[in-house]
Amino acid sequence: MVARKKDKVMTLVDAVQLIHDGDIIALQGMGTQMSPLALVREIIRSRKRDLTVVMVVGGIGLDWMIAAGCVRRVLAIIVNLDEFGMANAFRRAVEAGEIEMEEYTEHQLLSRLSAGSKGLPFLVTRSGLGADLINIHPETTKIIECPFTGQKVIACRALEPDVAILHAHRADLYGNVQFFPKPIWTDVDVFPRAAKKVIVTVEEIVENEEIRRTPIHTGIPYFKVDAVVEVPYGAHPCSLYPNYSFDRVLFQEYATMSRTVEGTRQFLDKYILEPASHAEYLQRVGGAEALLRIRKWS
Amino acid sequence: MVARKKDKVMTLVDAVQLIHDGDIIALQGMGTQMSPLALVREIIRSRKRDLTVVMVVGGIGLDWMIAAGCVRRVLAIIVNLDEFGMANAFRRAVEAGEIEMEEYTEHQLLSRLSAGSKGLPFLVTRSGLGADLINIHPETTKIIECPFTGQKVIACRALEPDVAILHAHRADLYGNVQFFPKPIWTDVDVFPRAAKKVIVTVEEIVENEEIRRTPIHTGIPYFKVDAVVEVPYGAHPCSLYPNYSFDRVLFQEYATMSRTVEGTRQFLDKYILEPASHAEYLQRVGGAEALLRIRKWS
Amino acid sequence: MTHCAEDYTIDELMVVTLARQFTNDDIILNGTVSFIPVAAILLARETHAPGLTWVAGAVGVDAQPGYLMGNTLDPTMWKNCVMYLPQWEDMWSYVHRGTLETFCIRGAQIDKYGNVNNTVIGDYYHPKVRLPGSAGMGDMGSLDKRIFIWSTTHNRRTFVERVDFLGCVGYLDGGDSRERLGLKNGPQLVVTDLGVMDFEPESKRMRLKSVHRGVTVEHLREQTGFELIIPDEVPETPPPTEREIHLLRDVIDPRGMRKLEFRGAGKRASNEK
Amino acid sequence: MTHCAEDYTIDELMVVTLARQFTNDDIILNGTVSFIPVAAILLARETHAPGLTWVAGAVGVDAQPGYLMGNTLDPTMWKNCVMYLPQWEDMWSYVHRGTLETFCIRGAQIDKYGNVNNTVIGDYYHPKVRLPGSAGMGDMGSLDKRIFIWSTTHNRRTFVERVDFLGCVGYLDGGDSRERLGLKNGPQLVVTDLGVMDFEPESKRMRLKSVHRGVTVEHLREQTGFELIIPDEVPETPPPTEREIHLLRDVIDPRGMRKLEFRGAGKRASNEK
Repeated sequence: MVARKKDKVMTLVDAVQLIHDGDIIALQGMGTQMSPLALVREIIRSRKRDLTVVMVVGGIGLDWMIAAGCVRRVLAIIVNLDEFGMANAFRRAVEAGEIEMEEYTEHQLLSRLSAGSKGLPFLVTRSGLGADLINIHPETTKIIECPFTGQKVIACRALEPDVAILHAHRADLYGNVQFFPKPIWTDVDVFPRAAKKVIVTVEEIVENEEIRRTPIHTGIPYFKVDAVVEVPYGAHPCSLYPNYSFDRVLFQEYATMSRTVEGTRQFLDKYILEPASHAEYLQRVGGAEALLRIRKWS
Repeated sequence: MVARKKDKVMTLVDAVQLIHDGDIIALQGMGTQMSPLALVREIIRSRKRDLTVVMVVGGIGLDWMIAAGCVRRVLAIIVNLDEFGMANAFRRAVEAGEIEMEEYTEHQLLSRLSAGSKGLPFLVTRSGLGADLINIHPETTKIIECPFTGQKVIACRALEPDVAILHAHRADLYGNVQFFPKPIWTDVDVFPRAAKKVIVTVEEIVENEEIRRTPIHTGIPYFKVDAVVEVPYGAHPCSLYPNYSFDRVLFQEYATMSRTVEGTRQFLDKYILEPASHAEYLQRVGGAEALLRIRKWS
Repeated sequence: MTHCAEDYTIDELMVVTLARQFTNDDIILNGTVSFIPVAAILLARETHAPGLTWVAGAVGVDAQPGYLMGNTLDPTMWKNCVMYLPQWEDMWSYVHRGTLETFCIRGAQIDKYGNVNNTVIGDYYHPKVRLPGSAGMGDMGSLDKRIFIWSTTHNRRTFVERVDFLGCVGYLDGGDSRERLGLKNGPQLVVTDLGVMDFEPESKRMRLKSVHRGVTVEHLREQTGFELIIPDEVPETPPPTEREIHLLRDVIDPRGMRKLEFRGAGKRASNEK
Repeated sequence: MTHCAEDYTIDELMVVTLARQFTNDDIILNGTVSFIPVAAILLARETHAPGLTWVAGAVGVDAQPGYLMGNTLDPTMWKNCVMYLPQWEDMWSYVHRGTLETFCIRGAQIDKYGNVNNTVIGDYYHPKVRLPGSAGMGDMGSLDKRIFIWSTTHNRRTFVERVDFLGCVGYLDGGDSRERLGLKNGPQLVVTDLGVMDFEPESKRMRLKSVHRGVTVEHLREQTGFELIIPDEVPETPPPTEREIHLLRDVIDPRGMRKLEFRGAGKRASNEK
């Protein structure tokens, strides 16, 4: 008898096997919020190469991957660490010509992804008309005229990432993914629809029955999800509202250490390459004390 | 001192003053579901003329307005009364050349509205390629080529209705409109964003504090709403899940009477033109007995 | 061992035949007044395709409504779903891109290449009969869907040489004309009250596959307004099993909503079924 | 009767000056690390513009977070909102179409026509300095917004003759060049740590409007890397009232988050403020 549904629960180690060198990955996250950073650490440990990383707001996970040599190209509207300042590995790598930064306006980048999600070759926007950004990617943004009015708009070429990676509040084993209060931010909303494969880490795997009791929170349907990994505190040091805040101590440590190449390497060794497990990582960042401090949102 | 927020509560009679002869109105509703029919009855009583009515799925309210002579043109993907069959006034009026029917595929029509909602001159779709529909409205749908790939797509010209009219579960006096479980259907989602003005009838006006306790249900923000009217059973004879089902008795009566012009006129007189109030309308359709029968969803 | 049912009706045979087309990997949404396809989806899920995904009323993902009632777009259909799929961005994206690849349609006119019309009889601007409209099938025809056509009126008015208005793109003029337009998939099967048809792979012309019990090939040919490809051997449509009939009658559609799709079926004039 | 405050700091003057620009009908969203604009929005709402709509973190409509904390994009900012505005279809539609018309920006370089750059210093492909990126202002510049620019670093590195990279469209080359591109509105005011500037209506060149207490016109001119239009009379920037200072210090931003935007402000290295 064929199975009713596919069980998609796996480990971080197995999940990253779905990502291949050279892939385009869409990585959820804002400067200090809601990013699948345990998965990013596993990507770094598994030494993926030549990735193109798509983010709306690039943050600490992207900076780590760049520092670790995983990244060839970045598509984003901004890359920084919010109030903690510049993403130093990103800045250095761009200035040294080691990676390419393809900067978009937010609506251009989302229009590219939305076109991808709809199987349309392009969508249009007015965002960025007159600015310099469209000139740096003529292969993907081009001024065209409305066939009815002649008004100029920017055509944004479809983008379908190979894999979208996200962290969410909970899911069932089939991959019905829930967000609290609901999926609101653009990356959570658009990335999974646009990507060919979707990997989601969650704080908690719950029963399918629990999902059916609260369908209003479900943001990604199981038929769009390829892997579910249970990783409590999987967004750390970013926040996952309302579960936990971002970890100012670790952010500040990274902001400080990443001022030098050597310091960045030390940080990666200590927090990403040496810990053998997520539990060991949490222990290194402060253990119980760290888990207590991120309960505060102040 | 300026007011904190504008109180937008008004009567049906005042609300329809926001609609002018010749307007394009976007009317929410499926065949038997979720349509602001008390407002439609008031539009008929106030003898609006030359309206263009935009619906995804045209139903009984549209058929009434056509029978009453309010409508000059219809934009929709289908017009009927679900299991109760054809919308007879619509059919007769189109066949007699009294009104124009501009039929679209759903994605074409929604792309037009979505472009309007975004202030873009057009958006594109693949829906309807190769079919005859695009040929009947060359002013609003046109085949263009992707500037990157050469792939053919259909450009759908922006449409901004003058007024969107909807019925919802509840709102506060400022016009924060809530749906249960949430806004899901395309008209509820796209119409208010696309229209220049928005009129919403609701089952119940609640305190602003109640809205703030349950923001997950809010589908239209108050800054997009021009009028709020409290009309319990305002969708009757359509349904408003989970509050009440559609009224099979009245639907069947209309389906039967509307087979003739004379029968249609009698129906309009009895149920729309003669009742002096919404309460009197509810009494005519069966009073307490009617309100009891629509509690059943079977 | 599977027992074939002896006691079955045309509506049941149509549901069962359609159900057997659906696979475990299918993701299917339904439109309005679609009791036969919805019954088929639920039956497939209860039998050979437990992993089939149904998006009830194009909203309720993997819903479990119990039995059929009300209306196939009613929110009552969403019961116990895992997600309310927002229609504009989510549902239409999944449809447009091809994630939801299977769709069932019907219409007032169907031609030999599986093109369908539900818009007008006669000229668009001066129609002899104005029909309801294409609705979702106007989209689906151009969006690479595997299309299953059902009809409860297999006669020369419905099955015509050429549709008056091309509302839902089938195989257009046959041959590779659909492919040349860049469209994948297309009509797969036509299930009617008289028999089952598919499409000959080269010409894309409609071809008789089986006739229902008690229907002759000759009768079906006469009721079809174009020249159907008729193989030398035309089997009888495989009958339902006893289990299928039991599930359909007693579990999925005990109220017989599927019969509403047949002309002359009494309308329910009360909410108090 | 309104009492002017004597005791105020530059960050407070900047917040108050910005707040006074906002009207009762404004609908304003905020971006990341935007404590000064968010404080200004909350202050305006508490004083002359109670009907002003704030979309907190571009999500929480009419939120009431209490006082400033964390991060201006944090969900903590959404507290007591009336709606979570879905960003992709809702927020961006309202922004694109012009319903949300007011936006505050800042950047690494600002030129005399109010064009802003936060992308690179030097050539895009071989930058001397790679900056974070344009983020939302890359959109807003081309979407008919009334733009308010704030800067806590009024010096010749920030205020330059011509931006190295045109990230956010201001008045382009001045005159009617923005209008000819079909764009409405544009930069309205520039509030810095030294003074306040607007734009001369014809040429669209930046024009000194007032200098802050203790700042001379000469000093501000020297700190500006292009020729500023300087009227004969340049008043001092109107000071905050005592009520504004009280609201800002004691109610809206008791933790002084607004000071984080000034270079050299100590970073908080703990969650245990």
